[in-house]
This record gives sequence, C-alpha cells and structure tokens, in this order.
Amino acid sequence: QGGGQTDGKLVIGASMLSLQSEFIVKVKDAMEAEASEQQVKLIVNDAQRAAVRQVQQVESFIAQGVDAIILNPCEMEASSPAVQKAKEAGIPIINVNSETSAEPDGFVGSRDEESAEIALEHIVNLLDGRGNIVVMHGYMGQAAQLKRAAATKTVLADHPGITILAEQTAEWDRAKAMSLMENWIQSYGSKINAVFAQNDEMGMGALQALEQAGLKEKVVVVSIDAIDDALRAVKEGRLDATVYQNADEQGRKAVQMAVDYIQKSDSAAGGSIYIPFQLVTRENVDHFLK
Amino acid sequence: MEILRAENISKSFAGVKVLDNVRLQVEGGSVHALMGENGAGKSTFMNILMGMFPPDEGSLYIRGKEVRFAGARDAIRHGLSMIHQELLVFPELTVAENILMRREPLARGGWISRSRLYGQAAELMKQLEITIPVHEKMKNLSIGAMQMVEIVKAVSNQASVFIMDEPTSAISQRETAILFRIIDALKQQGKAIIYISHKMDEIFRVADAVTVLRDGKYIATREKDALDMQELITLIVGRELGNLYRKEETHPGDVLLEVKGLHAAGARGVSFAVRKGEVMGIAGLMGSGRTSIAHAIAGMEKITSGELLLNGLPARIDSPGAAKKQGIGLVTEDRKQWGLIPEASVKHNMVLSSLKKHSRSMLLDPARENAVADREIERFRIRASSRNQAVKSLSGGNQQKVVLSGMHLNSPGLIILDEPTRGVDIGAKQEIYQYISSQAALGKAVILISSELPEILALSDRILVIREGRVKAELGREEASQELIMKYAMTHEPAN
Amino acid sequence: MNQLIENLPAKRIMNGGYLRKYGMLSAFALICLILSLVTPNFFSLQNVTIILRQVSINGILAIGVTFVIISGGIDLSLGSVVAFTGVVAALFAHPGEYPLIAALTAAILAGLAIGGLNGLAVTRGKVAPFIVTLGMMTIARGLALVASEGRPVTNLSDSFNYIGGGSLLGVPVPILIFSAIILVSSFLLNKTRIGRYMYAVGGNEKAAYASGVPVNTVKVVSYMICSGMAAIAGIVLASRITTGQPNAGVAYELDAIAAVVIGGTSLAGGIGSIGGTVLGVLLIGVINNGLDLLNISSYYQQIIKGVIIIAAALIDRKK
Amino acid sequence: MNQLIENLPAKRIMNGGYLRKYGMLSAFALICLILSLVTPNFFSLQNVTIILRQVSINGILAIGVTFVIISGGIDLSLGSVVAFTGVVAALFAHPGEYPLIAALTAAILAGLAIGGLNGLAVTRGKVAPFIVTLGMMTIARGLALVASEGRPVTNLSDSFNYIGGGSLLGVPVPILIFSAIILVSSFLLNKTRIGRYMYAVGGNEKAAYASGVPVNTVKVVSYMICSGMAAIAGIVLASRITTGQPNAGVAYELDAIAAVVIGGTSLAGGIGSIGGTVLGVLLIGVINNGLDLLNISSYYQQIIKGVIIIAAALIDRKK
Ligand SMILES: Nc1ncnc2c1ncn2[C@@H]1O[C@H](COP(=O)(O)OP(=O)(O)OP(=O)(O)O)[C@@H](O)[C@H]1O
Ligand SMILES: Nc1ncnc2c1ncn2[C@@H]1O[C@H](COP(=O)(O)OP(=O)(O)OP(=O)(O)O)[C@@H](O)[C@H]1O
Ligand SMILES: [Mg+2]
Ligand SMILES: [Mg+2]
Repeated sequence: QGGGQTDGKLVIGASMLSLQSEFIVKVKDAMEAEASEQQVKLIVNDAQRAAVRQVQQVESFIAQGVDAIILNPCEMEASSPAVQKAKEAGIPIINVNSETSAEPDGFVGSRDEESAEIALEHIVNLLDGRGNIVVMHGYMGQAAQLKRAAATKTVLADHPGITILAEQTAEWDRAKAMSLMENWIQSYGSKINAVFAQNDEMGMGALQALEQAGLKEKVVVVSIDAIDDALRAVKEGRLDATVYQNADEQGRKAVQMAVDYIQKSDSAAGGSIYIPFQLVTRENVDHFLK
Repeated sequence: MEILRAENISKSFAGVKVLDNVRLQVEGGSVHALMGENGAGKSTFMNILMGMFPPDEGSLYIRGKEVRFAGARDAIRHGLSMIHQELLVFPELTVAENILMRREPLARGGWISRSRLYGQAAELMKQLEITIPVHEKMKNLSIGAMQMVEIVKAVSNQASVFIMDEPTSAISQRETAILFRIIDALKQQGKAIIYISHKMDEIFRVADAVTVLRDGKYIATREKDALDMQELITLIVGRELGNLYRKEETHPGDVLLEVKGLHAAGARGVSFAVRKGEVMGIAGLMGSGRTSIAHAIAGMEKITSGELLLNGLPARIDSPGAAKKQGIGLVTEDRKQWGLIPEASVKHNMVLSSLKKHSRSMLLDPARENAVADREIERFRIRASSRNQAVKSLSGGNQQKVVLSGMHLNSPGLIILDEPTRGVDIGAKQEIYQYISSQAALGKAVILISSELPEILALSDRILVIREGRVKAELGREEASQELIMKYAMTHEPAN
Repeated sequence: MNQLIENLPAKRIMNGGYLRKYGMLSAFALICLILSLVTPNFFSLQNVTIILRQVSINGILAIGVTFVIISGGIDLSLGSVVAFTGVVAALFAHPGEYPLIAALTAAILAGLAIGGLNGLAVTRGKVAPFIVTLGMMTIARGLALVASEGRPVTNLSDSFNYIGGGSLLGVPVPILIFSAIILVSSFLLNKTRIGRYMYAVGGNEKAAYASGVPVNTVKVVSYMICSGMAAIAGIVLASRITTGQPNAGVAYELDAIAAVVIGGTSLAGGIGSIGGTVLGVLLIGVINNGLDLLNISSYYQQIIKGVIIIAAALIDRKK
Repeated sequence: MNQLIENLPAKRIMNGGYLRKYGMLSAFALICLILSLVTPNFFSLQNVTIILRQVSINGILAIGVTFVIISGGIDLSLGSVVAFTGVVAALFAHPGEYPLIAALTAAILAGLAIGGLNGLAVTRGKVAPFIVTLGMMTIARGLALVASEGRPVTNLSDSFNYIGGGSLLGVPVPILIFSAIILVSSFLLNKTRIGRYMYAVGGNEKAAYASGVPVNTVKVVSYMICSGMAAIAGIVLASRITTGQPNAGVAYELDAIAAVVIGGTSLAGGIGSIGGTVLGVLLIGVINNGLDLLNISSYYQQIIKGVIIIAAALIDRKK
C-alpha cells in the first residue's frame, strides 16, 4: 500500500462507468477539480459500461499500488468483484454515484430509485392521478434501467388510475427515442397523456417527436438527469420536468472521502453520503442553469 | 468390358437446354475421347457423371447397375475420378495437401501424419517423374504446374473411371508426354478413361474411340480404326473446314518494339525486336520464362533492369494502364486470374479495358457498348445466350474469345498473345489464326507465345526459343521446325 | 452446375440481379402485408412517412457503404464518423455565429478527409480494409469526444435544425435528402465509368488492374463517397436530435452493412445495387416500426426481428 | 510476377504464413518494448498475469471464431451468445441447487445448439453467414433477456465463481482455460482431418466439394465450435463478474474478429492460424493495458489505440 506514490503525492485510481455519458463526465470533472485542490494524483479509467473491464481496471490499480480506489460501478452485482478485490488487497475503495452489492469502504451518491420516484410522482400530480402513460427504458438489464423500472412499478401501484399503455427500450438514445415515440403516436395517438423517459436524452427525443406531431400541448414529458439541453427545454416550457442529480457534489465528496480515508486510515472516515435528487420544473430551473 | 454407361442425359440452365439426350458408353482398358466445339456441353456432361450436379433427365450405370449420385463424394465412392477443366485447387495449401485431399494418411492416434503425407506425395511425384516440390504452396506454382498437380491428384485415386477434361491445355509437350505414359499405364490396369481435348494430334495418339457432341446433342461415336481426320472435323463443327493455318502474306516494316537486356522475375537478359506487320513467335518449355517476358512488356511485372524502346524511343511501362496508353495489348494465359471479371456480363468484360474509348467523357454509353459487344460476339462467334450472360457461365473456349475481343477493342499496335488458343475448339482456332495473321497484315506487330508448336510454326515470321529465361535461338520461318525448336528448348547446358 | 453451385454462397448471390431482388421483394411485400393486416395504422400515409423518415439515416449510410462493398472493401468506421461529423457540424451551427453552409461544409470535409485516409491506408498502406476501418472507428470516436469534450454540443441554429426536423411541401427534409442520394448514387454506379470500375475492382481486382483500371483511385473514391455520405447522415442526425452527440451512431455500421447484405450485395465484392440496398433498408425499417406498433415486449422484439431477417433471406433464396 | 502481385491485397494476405506472422510479431515486440520503457510496472509478473487474465475471454472467443473464418464464414452472434450462455449457466449455478457440472453442461449445450442452428441455416438454408449470424445476434440477446427476465442473475455458488476468480498454483483459472483451448484448437486445426478440411472449404469451396470433402458438415462443425467456445467464454465471464448478465458481451464479436484479422487470418477464408489469433489477442490486450497504465485520457486512448492497430498492420506488411 502506498507504493504508487509519485513525488510523495497520494494516488487515487478511479474506474468510471462511461466517459461518453454526459453525467459521468461531470462527476469526473468534479473529481479532477477536487483532486487538484487536494494535491492528489487521480488516475481515471473508462470502463465503457463493461463490468468485467471495471474489475480488470481495479486489479490494475491494485497492481500499481494506488492509495485508494474510487469506483463508479457499471453494475450492482457484476462490479462487486472489483470491490472485494480492493478490500482483500487492503486498499480503501469508495463507490461513487451508484451501489454495488458488495459493501465498499465508503459510498457517495444517490439512490437511483429515488429519481424515478420523484419523476413519477410529478407525472401523477400533473395528471391528477388519472391517465395513460408510456415508459421509455434505458438499455435493458443495466442497473439504472432496472432500478428506475422497479421504482416506476412501486409508484404506480399506489395510483391505480394510471395505466401504462406501452413500455419499450430506446437504449438511452435520443434518435431511437424519437423513432419509438413516432411509432407510439401511430399506435395510440391522443390516448397518450404522459411520457416517462428514464433519461433526458430519451425524454428530449420523445419531446421532439411529440412537437413534430403537434401533440406536445396534450402530453406531459418527464425525464431524469438534468442535462443542459433538458434544463433549457424546461426553461422554455417544453419539457415538463427533469430530475437533478448533483454530479459536482458527488464527485467532490468522493475524492474528499477517499483522501480522508487514507489519511485517517480508519473506517470512521467511510460511511455513506446520500445526495438527494431534486425535481426541476420551470419554477426552479434557473437555480440549476449556469 | 463396359464400365460406365450414360443414357438420355439432359440438362438445362435457366431454360436453355445445354444437354439434350446425350449418351456415352466406356469400356475398361480403353480411352474414349469426347469431342465437340466450345460450349457443346462436354464439361457439363462430365460434371453430371461426376455428381457435381444432377441431370434433369437420364440414367447412369456402373458395370450395368444403375446409380444415382447425391454429390461428388458419391461419385468418388463409386470409383470415378476427374480432372476438371477449370483448375480446382486449394491455393493456400501445399502441393502434397492438394494431392492427398480426403486421403490424408493418419498416424495411430487418428491424427494426420505430416511426414507420411509428404512422403507419399513425394513418392507419387517420383513414380510419375514429375519434379514439383511437394512442400510448395499451390498458389506459388505456374498454371502448368498446377495442372500437373491436378493430374497427379486425379490419377492417384483408386478409381476405375478417369475423366480428363482438357488436361493438356496449360502444359507443354514434355508434360503431355508424361500424361500419355500415365494413361497407357492406366489402360494396362484395365481402367476406363474419358478424354476431352481440342488437340487433334492428341486424340489420334490416345483415343480408342471418339464420341462427338454438337450443340448439346449426341452426334456420333467412331472406333479408332474408323477414324478419319477430315470426317471428325466435319462431325465436330458441322461443316467443312478449310486450311487451318492460312497465313496472309506479311510485309514487316519498321521496328516497333525493341527489348534490350530485359531482366524480370523469370527473364534473365532478354533482347529482341519486333517489327510492324510481323508475327514473332516465342517458343519454350513450361516455366522457361515466356510469360514473364510478356508480362514485363505489358507492365504487369516489374522490370528489374533492361530497356524497352517503342518506335525507337525509350518507354516507361510500369503498369498495364501505361502499357495500354502506349498501344500494347496483352491476352493473358491465365484468364481466370488476370483476364475476366467472372460475375460481370460478356459485354462488360469486353469493353472494360476500352471503356474510356467507348464512353462519353465520364458517362457510359450503353447503346454503343451494346453495339460493340454484339459486333464482337459476331466476329469471334462467341456462343452466349446474350451479351448480358455472366462470363463465368460461358464455356472455357468462349471465355477465351471474350478475353481476346477485350484486347482487340483497344486496337493496340503491339499485340501480345500468351497461349491465345488455350481450350479453344478447332473451328475457333482457325478464326483466331485468321485474326492473328490479318492483324499483322494490317501492319500491327504481334508476339505469339504458344506451347502448340504447329501453330507457332505456321503463323510466325520469326521464332524466338526461350530457355531458362534466356533467348537461345532466333529462327527464321524457313529454317524452323519442331525438332529444331525442341533441340534449343531442351538442351541442357551447365549453369553459369 | 445447379446443385453444387447453389451450395455456394457466391453463386446464390450472383444468381443475382433480378431473381434475387424479386425474392427479397416478395419477402418484403409479405411482411408489409402481414403488418397491415395486424396493425390498423401501418399503411396510413402518415405512418409510411414516419417509416421513411426513420430509415433515412440508415439509408444514407447503407448507400454509402454499398459503394465500398461493391468495390471489394468494407467500412466499419461509419458509425463513429456519423458522431464526429455531427459534432463538427454542431460546433459550427450555433445560432448567429456562422452561416449554415459553414457547418455543412466543415462536416462534409471532415467526412471526406476520413474517407481519404481510409482509402490511402488500404491502397498505399496495403492494410486490410477491415483493420483500417476498425482502427478508424476508434480514432473517429476519439476525435468526436475530443472535439466535443465528451459533452453533447447543443444550442444549434433553427436553420440547422430544419434539416432534420423540417418539411418541404409536406415531405420531411431527411426523406428528400435520402431520395436525392438514391438518385445520384444509382446514376453514379450505373451510368458513369467510375461506377463500372467499382464493380470491376470488386469482381476481380487483378483482372481490373490488368485491364488498366486505376484500381487505387477507384478504391479511394469509394471510401470517400462512403465517409462523405456518413457526414451527410451525421448532419441529418445532429439536426434531427438538435445536438452534436459524441456517442451517437454506435453500431450504425452494422445496421448499414446488414441492409446492404440483405439487399443482395455480396460482401465478396463485385455484385450489388442501390435498389437492393434501399430494399434492405426498408425491410429493417418496416420491421422496427411494425414491432413497435404491435407493442411487443422488447425482449421478444429482438427474437422476432432476428427470425424475420433470417426468414426473409430464406424466402429470397427459395425464389 | 513480383511487383504486380505485391500490389494486390489478395496476394499480400496470401504471402502469408511465417513472413506475415513475424511482421506482426515484431510490431508486438516493439509495442511491448515501448510500453516497458515508459511504464515501470508493465513488465512485472503481476501485470503480465493481469494482462493474460484480461485477454482470456476475448482470446477464447477469437479462437472460436478463427475456425469459422478459416472455413470461409463469419459469426456476429458470439457476443450475444456469451450473454445468453452466461445467463443459462448462472441460472443453474445458485448455491446448493445443482452440482457445478449442471451449470457448465447447460451453458455449453445452449452454445452448441445455437452454433448448430447457425450452421444449418448457412448450409441447408443457404443464407449468407453474415445475415444468419446477424439474425442470431439479436435472437440470442432476446433469449438472454427472456431467460433472465431482463435482470442480472446473481447469487452464484462459490465453486462457480472460482472459475473466473480463482487460481491454481498461482495461475488464474481463466488463463489455464485459455491455454488449454489454445493447445486443443491448434491440434484440431492442424492435426485432424476436419481441421484441414476447414482450410480446404474456406480456400476453395467448390474444389473441396469436388474432392469429396463433406462441405456442409465441416461448416456446421465450425459454427458449433465457435458457439461452444462462446459458451465457455460466457461461463468464465459470468463467473468472473459473479453474475449472469443479459446485457453482457455487447460488441465482443468485433473485438474477437479484430484479433483474428490482426493475427493474419483472411476474412476471405482458407488462411489463418491459432498462433496468429493469439498474437492478435495479446496485441489488443497489451494496448488496452498499457494505455490504462499510462493514464492517458480515455478520449485520446481511443485515438491512439486506433493508430497503433493500423500502424502494427503497416509494420506487418512491410516485413
Ligand atoms: N451455370 C450455367 N448457367 C448457364 N449456362 C451455362 C452454365 N454452365 C454452362 N452453361 C452453358 O452450357 C453450355 C455448355 O458448356 P460446357 O462448359 O459444358 O461446354 P464445353 O463443351 O465443355 O466447352 P469447352 O470446350 O469450351 O470447354 C455453354 O453454352 C455454357 O454457356
Ligand atoms: N514472381 C516470381 N518470383 C520468382 N520466380 C518466378 C516468378 N514468376 C515466375 N518465376 C519463375 O520464372 C520462370 C518463368 O515462368 P513463366 O511463367 O514466365 O514461364 P512460361 O514459359 O510462360 O511457362 P508457363 O507455360 O508455365 O506459363 C519459372 O521458372 C517461374 O518459376
Ligand atoms: Mg469444357
Ligand atoms: Mg506461360
């Protein structure tokens, strides 16, 4: 342990879910900012959404003898071996953004279910508890898709007036979501009262399809992530709402926790920090727009 | 004794009847020749016997028992073996692996014994007095050598009927003699041989009986004793054929091409000159370097040293495109590899190299292409269902004519013909000979490379004899003879 | 050579031209028929328009790669090129900065440059097309990420967004672009010398060379056309989703190549047609649309889609 | 025919065997040398072990698809087969339910069945391999989702997890499996009739048919070997991430085919070797590992990776 120091600096290795995801890039940026303030060296690897690559990257970090590891898990279960390996090697490991089933030394992030709960509750409110919705899923089988889908079911169980007309994957992709929405409009036309998209990319795609079909006025669209485009759309009154997840705080807290852990080297430094999601509507959007 | 009999075989491709009720009966211990013009249906017939595809109608009997082949494997199991007209080789495998395909010797564990594989193949080669290294990859051999390997592969099968579809089209006299020795041995063992060739002298040398097909129909069968050259030709082409080698009078003019000290892959210091209006023959054994010389002049092969002068001026020819621009046209000996786009139509193949000439700047001119193609089909009497037939479904001889017409359409001043009558029937040969001598009479320079000495002798004004990449003799038309050419081509000299 | 040759893939494809096209055409007609029976909206003008707009991006890409495949090559980089050129276009398409033409030119030049590099690596560098374009696939993706700093490039001008979202005389612009490309490409491939040379080079490179065809030029041009088309698709996509997405277009090359192959173009080169490719594109588009209309669970959608593609190919060769 | 032939890709690829292998070997050696100079940890025993373990899954897949490619086919379904068989194995691997062998057998049978179907569709159905395996790619993905109900299958027994995570005499089990597969595959391909027939069928299918080689059987076997290997890879992967993940293995086929092609196997069939494939696998693995060790930003990593792959192929053909 500690063998990876260069010029006496602490070294932290980070394995990120995907650096092609806007949100994860923001988390990474925050981590880098914090790391340079704390004067620690941060090595960032991109797991490109593959849990097995993540496991490999953590093994590499262990071999390089980093002082701590930050893991942004691809999958709850599949990324767990990475956590176990780090713990076996006695290197502190902090999970950021989402959880693994193996317990890390510390956790900074949010409960993914919460985001879907907030979004769905908002839809239910706007529809007054009655209406038909369609649901766009992310890539099938991924943790975020599963958790958001599970939360959708639990929320709707309490609101029998809401019916799911159709649900389908658009694989987190805006172009695919547009096509899917167009096709749904063909099948269901004006029966659709609301769209819940598991991320903003898909939400924006659905929004554009609805606008082109001249249906936007009648349909509620809510999605998750609060990417810049979605925030602007909320501000313009096109998108009804998005759900904000605080990338900056997640990234910074994760690095702080890692540094604390190394310096104090006791488990008191660990623990879990939950950063709540926030609903973004036209009323509060200015607060989130830079 | 009858070994194989085929009755009432018919076959159509895409509605065109290619075989119409043909029959054939072959006896053990004899050679039965099958003859006919290009596209008469000989190869189609043989492929049916070999189980390559089923006939539409007809039956097949082996030793009197009717058989039906579900595939080539069945035919092989029933004791048939075939040398295909189109070389069917595995270019990436070695000579030994090619020869012993499906007959690999196994070691005790059930796996292939490489040492025995190469041992057996080498042994076969030795028995047959063929010197091709068995470890060499097939793709590194010349077509002639590949043809020899195919022969070895076929005749080393434990079969009772051997089908040989133009086995000598790519080899020279020396190799043909080896093949005939093999055939004699097979006859001794009581095997039946079906032999296809367009070369009359070969037929008279080996055949015990001849069956003739024309336009997919059975015409006649003749026993050896009742065989007459003139009658046979008439049976084949359906009309009287005049003098095969009619040569127009030529008047050699200025030197068009001068080659000085040419070195290339297979040429080691070759010098000669060709005049306008003359046919210069190049003779030599297989592998002597004739093709290398032709390729070097036509920009297909790198010239390592030496000089080419066209009309007295040094010429830089580094690609076939450059050669074409400078008025050099080549008919390749290897049409499959270098000559044809198999999937493309007869028309597209014909006009490919002269496309620039036959189009309006960048745009194609379909009407003109059609007209040109129809004219060429007419000129060379190409047997195709239409100008749009894919060239790969033409018979071998007709493919050769397509290659020839493609060269012709560029109207080059220097015509290089490398084995131009490979696989061409006797009627078509006559047409090609007339074409060659008329081109020379028009003042073009022609280089004619051929392994068929009679055609070289009849058509050339002058003959170069090549051995081991060098010019061994230059013979005038008057002095040249088969014996003299072979003497220069074969004499062994100590290497320097 | 019926039976034997029928066993050979090459021959099957060759059997070619018309026959094959009609086989796939019947398969396509059959699928359309079934869909219009089970889904009421399938044959509406509106839905047909939607299908056409949905397929236009894959259509443009598939036509581009048809040129490369006919010439005997392959292009795996086009999905990444879509992303890269989309980002480049978006960077020049912020409202009030440059005229629209700047965004279009920049993207298309970027595409042509990548195609040129692919072509040079294949011809001068003599590296197998699969490896060259696989390398370029990751290079162009990296370039897209670098150029966009890993974030979607948003806030694009209305005139730019019109390309993917607008309509002219009731016809969505992407459909118009796709149609124009079909016409121009058919012309290029069938009526010009370079088009003929592409078939020749793909059919037998050695023979084409021996006939004096400028083999290298032909190949480079085919790669440039392909990447140029990918740039057009990148522009249309960026405009349609009003964003330059650095992670757009992942695996688009597979869809495009699939459409080409379903349309009867041989991966061995030398055979194929724009018409066939368009048919392949429509087939895939109709399946996607129909399965969505039928609201089939996404797990089963995948299974059914795979089965239909194989079944269509089976009908194709039966005919 | 020197120069001309050297200009042609076909010939170049053919030029084959040793020369080509050594070209790539030098490229590989060069990359290793550079990496060991710039990164201190690169040549440690630990890092080499890590690299080998990292490449073992892609290695197993690449070897499997080598059989298919040498026989003149292609397999795009293997990434999905990894997911499907991984899920199948996981379903039978919950602790205390079935013996370990049940999970392994079920997964491998599932793989062989898919390979058999691929092979039958190609031979009996006479559909182009690209289309068949593309269809199977989405079918197998759908099956994985259906079998797992779209969720990762977790809670696997320790004995199962040992396959991907454990070590024997200090050597990680995946490396042992990979090594065993290399040995068995080389033997199969070089020393048995069926192996040699694969080269024959891929090299000239018609000639193989005419020689009496059972062409269809050879093809079906090659697809079954490929999918069987994919099942082994699926087991190793599921075990390594202690989950049967229905969305695992996306695009694995591309990495596997890339390794095969970099290793000198021609996509046209008839040429190739297990040794070459292993080299290709190692090359990709070393690049991935080295770029991670150097902590190069992931955007530039992609660019560099693409450049290195093309450059290695350039060195290869120079030699
Ligand atoms: N697959 C095919 N499709 C269409 N026509 C074919 C096909 N195969 C052969 N043919 C036609 O069948 C006829 C007979 O061809 P075949 O090859 O049997 O002739 P051949 O007698 O062997 O001629 P050659 O002496 O030139 O070899 C030709 O007209 C040819 O065009
Ligand atoms: N690329 C090459 N590298 C080395 N040697 C070569 C090459 N090409 C040809 N040769 C050799 O050069 C000699 C001449 O070959 P070439 O094909 O020109 O002979 P040929 O007289 O036309 O015989 P054939 O009748 O077989 O065509 C042969 O011995 C051949 O092995
Ligand atoms: Mg014939
Ligand atoms: Mg020759």
